[in-house]
Amino acid sequence: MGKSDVATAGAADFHDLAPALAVTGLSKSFPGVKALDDVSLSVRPGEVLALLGENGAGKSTLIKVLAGIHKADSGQIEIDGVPQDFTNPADALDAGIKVVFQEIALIPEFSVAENMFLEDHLAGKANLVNWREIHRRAQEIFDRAGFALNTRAKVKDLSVSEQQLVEISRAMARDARIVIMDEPTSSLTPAEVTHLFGVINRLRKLGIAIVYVSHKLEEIFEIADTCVVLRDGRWVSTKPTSEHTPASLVKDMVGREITSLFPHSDRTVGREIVQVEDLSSKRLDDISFHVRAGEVVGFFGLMGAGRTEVAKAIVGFDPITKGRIRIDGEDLKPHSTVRSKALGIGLLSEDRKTEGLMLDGSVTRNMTLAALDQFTRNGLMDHRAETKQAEGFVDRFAIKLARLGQPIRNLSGGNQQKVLLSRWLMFGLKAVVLDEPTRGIDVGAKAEIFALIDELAAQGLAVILMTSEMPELLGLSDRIYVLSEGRMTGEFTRENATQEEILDAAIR
Amino acid sequence: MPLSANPALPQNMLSRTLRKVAGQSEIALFVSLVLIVIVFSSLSEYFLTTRNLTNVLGQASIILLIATGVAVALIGGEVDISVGSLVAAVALPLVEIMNATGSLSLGILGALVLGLMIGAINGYLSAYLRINSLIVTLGMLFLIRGGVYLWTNKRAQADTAYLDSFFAIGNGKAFGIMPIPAIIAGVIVLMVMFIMHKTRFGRRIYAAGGSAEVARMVGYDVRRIKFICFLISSTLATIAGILLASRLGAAVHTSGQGYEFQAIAAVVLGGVSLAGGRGNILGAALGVLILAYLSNGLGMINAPTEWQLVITGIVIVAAVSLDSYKKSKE
Amino acid sequence: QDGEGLRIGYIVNYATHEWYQNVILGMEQRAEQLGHTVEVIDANLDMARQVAAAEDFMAREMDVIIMTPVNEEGVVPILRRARADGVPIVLEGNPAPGMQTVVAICDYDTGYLAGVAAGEALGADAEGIRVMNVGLPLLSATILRSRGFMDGLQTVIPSAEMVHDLDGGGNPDRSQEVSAAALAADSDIDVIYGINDSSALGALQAWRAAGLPEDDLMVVGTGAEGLAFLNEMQTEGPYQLEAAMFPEKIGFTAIDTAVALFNGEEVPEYVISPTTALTLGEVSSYYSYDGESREIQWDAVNALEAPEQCMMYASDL
Amino acid sequence: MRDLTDDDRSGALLRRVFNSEYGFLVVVLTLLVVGLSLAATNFLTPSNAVAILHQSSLVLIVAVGMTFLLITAEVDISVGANLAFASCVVMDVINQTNSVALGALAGIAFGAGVGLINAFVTLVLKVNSLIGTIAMMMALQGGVYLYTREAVQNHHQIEIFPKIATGFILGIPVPVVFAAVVALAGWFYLARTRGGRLVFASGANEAAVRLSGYSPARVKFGAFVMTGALVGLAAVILASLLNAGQPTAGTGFELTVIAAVLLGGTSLMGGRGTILGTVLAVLILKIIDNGIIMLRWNQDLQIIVPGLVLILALYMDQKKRGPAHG
Ligand SMILES: Nc1ncnc2c1ncn2[C@@H]1O[C@H](COP(=O)(O)OP(=O)(O)OP(=O)(O)O)[C@@H](O)[C@H]1O
Ligand SMILES: Nc1ncnc2c1ncn2[C@@H]1O[C@H](COP(=O)(O)OP(=O)(O)OP(=O)(O)O)[C@@H](O)[C@H]1O
Ligand SMILES: O[C@@H]1[C@@H](O)[C@@H](O)CO[C@H]1O
Ligand SMILES: [Mg+2]
Ligand SMILES: [Mg+2]
Repeated sequence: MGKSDVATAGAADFHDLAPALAVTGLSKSFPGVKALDDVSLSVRPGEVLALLGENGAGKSTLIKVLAGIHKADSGQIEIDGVPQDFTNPADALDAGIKVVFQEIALIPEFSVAENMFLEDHLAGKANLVNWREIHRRAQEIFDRAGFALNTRAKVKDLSVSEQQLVEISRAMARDARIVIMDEPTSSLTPAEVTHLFGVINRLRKLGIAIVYVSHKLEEIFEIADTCVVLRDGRWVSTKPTSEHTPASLVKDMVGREITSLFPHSDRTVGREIVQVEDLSSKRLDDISFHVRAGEVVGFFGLMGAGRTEVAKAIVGFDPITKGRIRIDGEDLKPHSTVRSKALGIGLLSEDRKTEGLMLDGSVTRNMTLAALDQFTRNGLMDHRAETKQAEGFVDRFAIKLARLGQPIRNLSGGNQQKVLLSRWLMFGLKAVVLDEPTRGIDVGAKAEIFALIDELAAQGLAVILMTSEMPELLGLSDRIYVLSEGRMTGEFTRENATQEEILDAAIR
Repeated sequence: MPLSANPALPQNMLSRTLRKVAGQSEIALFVSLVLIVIVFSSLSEYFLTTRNLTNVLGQASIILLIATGVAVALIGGEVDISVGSLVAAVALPLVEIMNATGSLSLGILGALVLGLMIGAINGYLSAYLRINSLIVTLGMLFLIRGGVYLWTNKRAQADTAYLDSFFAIGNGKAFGIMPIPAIIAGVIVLMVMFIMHKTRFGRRIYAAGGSAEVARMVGYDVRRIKFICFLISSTLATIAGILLASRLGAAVHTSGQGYEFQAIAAVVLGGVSLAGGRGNILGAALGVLILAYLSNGLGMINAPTEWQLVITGIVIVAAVSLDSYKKSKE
Repeated sequence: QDGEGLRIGYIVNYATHEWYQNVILGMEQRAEQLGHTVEVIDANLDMARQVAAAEDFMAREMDVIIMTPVNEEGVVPILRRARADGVPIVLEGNPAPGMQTVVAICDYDTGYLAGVAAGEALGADAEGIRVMNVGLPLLSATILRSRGFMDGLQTVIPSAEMVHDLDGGGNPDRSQEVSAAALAADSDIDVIYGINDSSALGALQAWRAAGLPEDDLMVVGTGAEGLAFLNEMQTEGPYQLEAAMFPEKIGFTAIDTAVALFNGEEVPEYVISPTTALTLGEVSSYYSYDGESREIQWDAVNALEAPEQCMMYASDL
Repeated sequence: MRDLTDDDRSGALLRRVFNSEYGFLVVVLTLLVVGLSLAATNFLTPSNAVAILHQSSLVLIVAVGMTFLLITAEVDISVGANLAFASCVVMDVINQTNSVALGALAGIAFGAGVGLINAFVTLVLKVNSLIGTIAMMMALQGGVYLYTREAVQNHHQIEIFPKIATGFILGIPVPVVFAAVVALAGWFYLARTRGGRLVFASGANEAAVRLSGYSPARVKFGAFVMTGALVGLAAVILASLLNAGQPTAGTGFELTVIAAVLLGGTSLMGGRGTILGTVLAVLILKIIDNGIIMLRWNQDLQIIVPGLVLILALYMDQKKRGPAHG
């Protein structure tokens, strides 16, 4: 990712301007948690303000208050010096705040273009929808931003990352004064991130104030002018990015120093645990690979390359048309998740909400779902053992929660992810497939998860890691496979892998 | 991105216009309808007569109106099964006011007021108090029917005003061919189609049903949208109730029983999703017509009622499973 | 076409009810004798379906239509339209404004005769006779039956009183349910009257489920609709009396009336079909029964005389 | 354990009772019993209690199955039509074989068979179960008349058969014993077993269950077949009670059953529900039914009051859970 020239160009003069958005003394509590505690910040036209903090620090809560979704317990919001009182999202929109949410907020059944003009449908007299204009304007925005999106495609047919682009285009379509992005790049490829930064720089030049949330530090240093760090709902620091080093930022966020992000212990690689031969499915073409015990194997690919397809196929979740999958020498037949679990392989899905969580279920129930057999005596559940085990994992991963019995819905994204990871670790596997395991997870937790991945491999687990994060990929993997359009286009060892060659293979 | 690449090519115009009003599944439904007509035409000499084909339109008009309302509610992410009882209830003010005042308009007004009141209760409980609408309208289904029984003491209320205009709206034929109720229903269905596709409000209904959370985030008053969906649903059912009362010349306390299931089955057959936000009115209307012509055709070839029920059940399962099979292939 | 090979369409109220099964049976037997054909469409208790069925029959150019109104008021417009189209219609069961003719029993008389018979069986000097009526207030016909029964009973035993007046829905499961509750409230009952056999039998089962003694109970059913009452009467238990309405005979008469109407003959507005109250001893002269099916004895039934006029009509309610 | 969360807040006992899962139901039930005892002299008598339990048992047996189904986020509208058909099968097979046991087995097998087809249509043909079972309801309503045109009588007057429904075991009516056993077994399974946990999970997030190495389809399959089999059991009791198979029986039965299950706090969205709630709700509905006759009120209220109670109960539930739960 080269630093774009626009980034430096527009960043000079906003210091003299009055804040477009000023927040003072904001507090917000949920039952059992003080999500925001006397937080203040301000952002000027043309400024990119990075909002940073660990999982559960309160970033999303702050944003939801600014979006008119949550009502703050106390504190004030001013736009251009005028105090605001948002009672619903429409108020925030009218005031010029446009939020691109962490969880994508599009209507799946609608076309890309219609989603971009949801607010008013460009309706003219008599409230009639102007379909032609909607498509024309959408196309215009795509052309300007350089997005390769079909205005008529249905959003539900798009990949997560394409949907992210639609969200961003929507902010552009709105001509918002203040654009807030909650982890917009968590599912974008490097090329798309570059695009996005181009877009942000253009917005900034137009005098739009931007609040940017991300757990990816390298992005912060590239795009942000100012960094605001929150911890446990409290304000910690506000500094120009230029005064930060990655270490100082992490220290503000976590409250301690993190030394090695990518531990890589010496470990002995054992027998082949996962063997895949000539795997084909609706979107995959003749994929072969293997993973040994004690090995971390990374999969890279651009958006839609087919990593998730591979992951779902080899655990028996999605059907295959051809090929042989063996786990520790045994065939995955019948092709089902019941069988794959029995053979000792499991998947941590990239789509937490729809494929992982039982949102209204308690933390415990979510955590123990795969390992129910361990708490079963003669078919009966042993609730005490279950709770005890769950407590152990909460401590081990420092999962932030009020009570084990609370619905998992109310946990922050990062903490939810830790619960889901615990689900498989509790069960005990020979091989685990981690599809974007760090999506939306803070640095501290990331470091813990990386340490864990290393530890699991050291214990002899075969780990398959699908990630869009190049540093993660290079830092953790013993070997790397590259996919492109459902085909296998490259294999690298830890030693001979370089970013350039991997990207090259990914577009082959 | 083939479609956006060259949007204005003239040879694309026809197919694009077609696609605008009808998706692939609507075309498939239409073909099925044509097939049904062809099959029964070859089995019964009376089937393919103008008289029979238009008769069925008149007969279907009642379920068509109800189903259109149910479809709007479903698209908005809610369900309204109180319509079966509503049909019977609204006929009471209609007939009683007409009998008392001799005015059809006042009667219709009375019916609409009651229908809207029921819709408002459904809507308030579901949209504002956020009680699951299936439960609300299930409760209302019982409540309204019981209320009708109490009000009428379980006696049908006859039309004693004998207004020709009242007789005509359910029984008359335009130009001696097309049943008036079919025309009324047709016009209303077209209007709803237009609203759902072409107006901002229609799109908001789709959005609210597709994802209420998202709709709220972009600033829609989702509760109001859903509330209005219930008003639409009950208004259309009220019109159905008025037409039915005209066809029966009375407010019959038992009428409309089971219509909620008939309507939902037809609408889903027409491709409207129970999950909300998906499907369209054209499909729903075709679903109604398919079941209506099927039932009429079976009657024409003298198939006993029990077979009609069995075959209808099988057709619904077959159609819906074919549809979900197609979707899984995509 | 002069009275031969007519195509007659019958729109039945509720074809799956045994009563109507036997009405249809009577129609088919009579039509076959006369060389006509009968086609049946079931309205399945839905008035809109009934109107649609009439339209379908007219589209199929049936010579004459018979119909049992799902609701007597609800057929008025279709009668008007049929008249405009010149299609003759015979109603069965329930008269309706604007009709040409109706073939029916006298519901009030049927209940009345059964009430008198019940009173005589109990003895005129019986004291404190208490009745549970398992009725169906949904239909005027069945209201008339219940009323007739009480009036008939009271002509013999003036002190007889109705203790429970229930809505049994006309079906055995619901009748059983409401009777169980009523008997729990007050089980001091001497006579159970059911507006049809299902109602009477459902109530009797509730009686049994409550563990009440059967020795002093009298059950009176109505209709002689199918096999159920025959089965029960044969046990010589409390089910002692049946207000028989001979559905087959009604079907028979309806065909005759339809043919006459088609031929332009003079037809009375009310064609009355006979009814009578039967004890177990009398039943066998009207129906032969072998445990699995029954056969109507036409000679005996045809010998019964119908009244010129009913004692009470729906319009008197 | 009423659902997937194990929430227990502390507070005053009374408050806790009302706020507990069954609070509202218990309060309503208590008010009904107290009110009716005062208003109707014969309400609180053993014979009336027996009558109420008797009436409750048919609904409860099927409602237990329906509770399972709704928790897995499926539904079965065909139970009423199935009940009627199965009751005819019971009586017919008894007539043909002279064996009550064979008749009962056939009825249960028939009911389960219908459940099996419902499962197939839902899980294999992927037809939404609401629609699939509406279609099944139509097919059964038509089908039963193809099978028999009239009520099937107890042709051989087998005396033991009607005694099933009217008999007593240890002073308790036989159907009530059946219902109690079914409810207890259902409660135990849901609350205490691994299988029960999977029933909840399958309704809460099917994909998650599948990724966790279990088969939600199997769970749902079980729930459909079980519901069908319980309808068969109810049909045996119904046929015995009426001493006949009734093709016209069961109209509206599905709505009664579903209303009871929903009133009992089971969620239509799946993932939440209890047997105890269902039991309380069935009792409430049947006591209302019974009370209206006891008080000699207009029987039309028997339709109205349950509708009101249903809406009110869900409203209370809604208020308790807060706006996050649609
Ligand atoms: N609706 C809610 N009810 C109860 N607690 C909540 C709710 N929403 C958020 N919380 C809690 O508030 C705290 C802040 O959460 P928030 O989502 O704002 O964190 P975040 O900084 O966005 O984290 P992440 O980086 O994981 O997205 C967390 O402890 C979370 O569990
Ligand atoms: N429901 C769908 N309909 C059409 N195309 C789909 C659908 N789901 C996925 N795809 C497409 O299938 C391809 C493979 O997707 P997959 O999710 O396996 O890729 P991936 O490499 O994991 O990418 P991502 O970074 O998006 O997770 C992509 O082009 C994706 O857009
Ligand atoms: O419902 C009853 C039937 O049971 C039969 O008795 C004939 O008359 C009908 O009204
Ligand atoms: Mg967040
Ligand atoms: Mg992926």
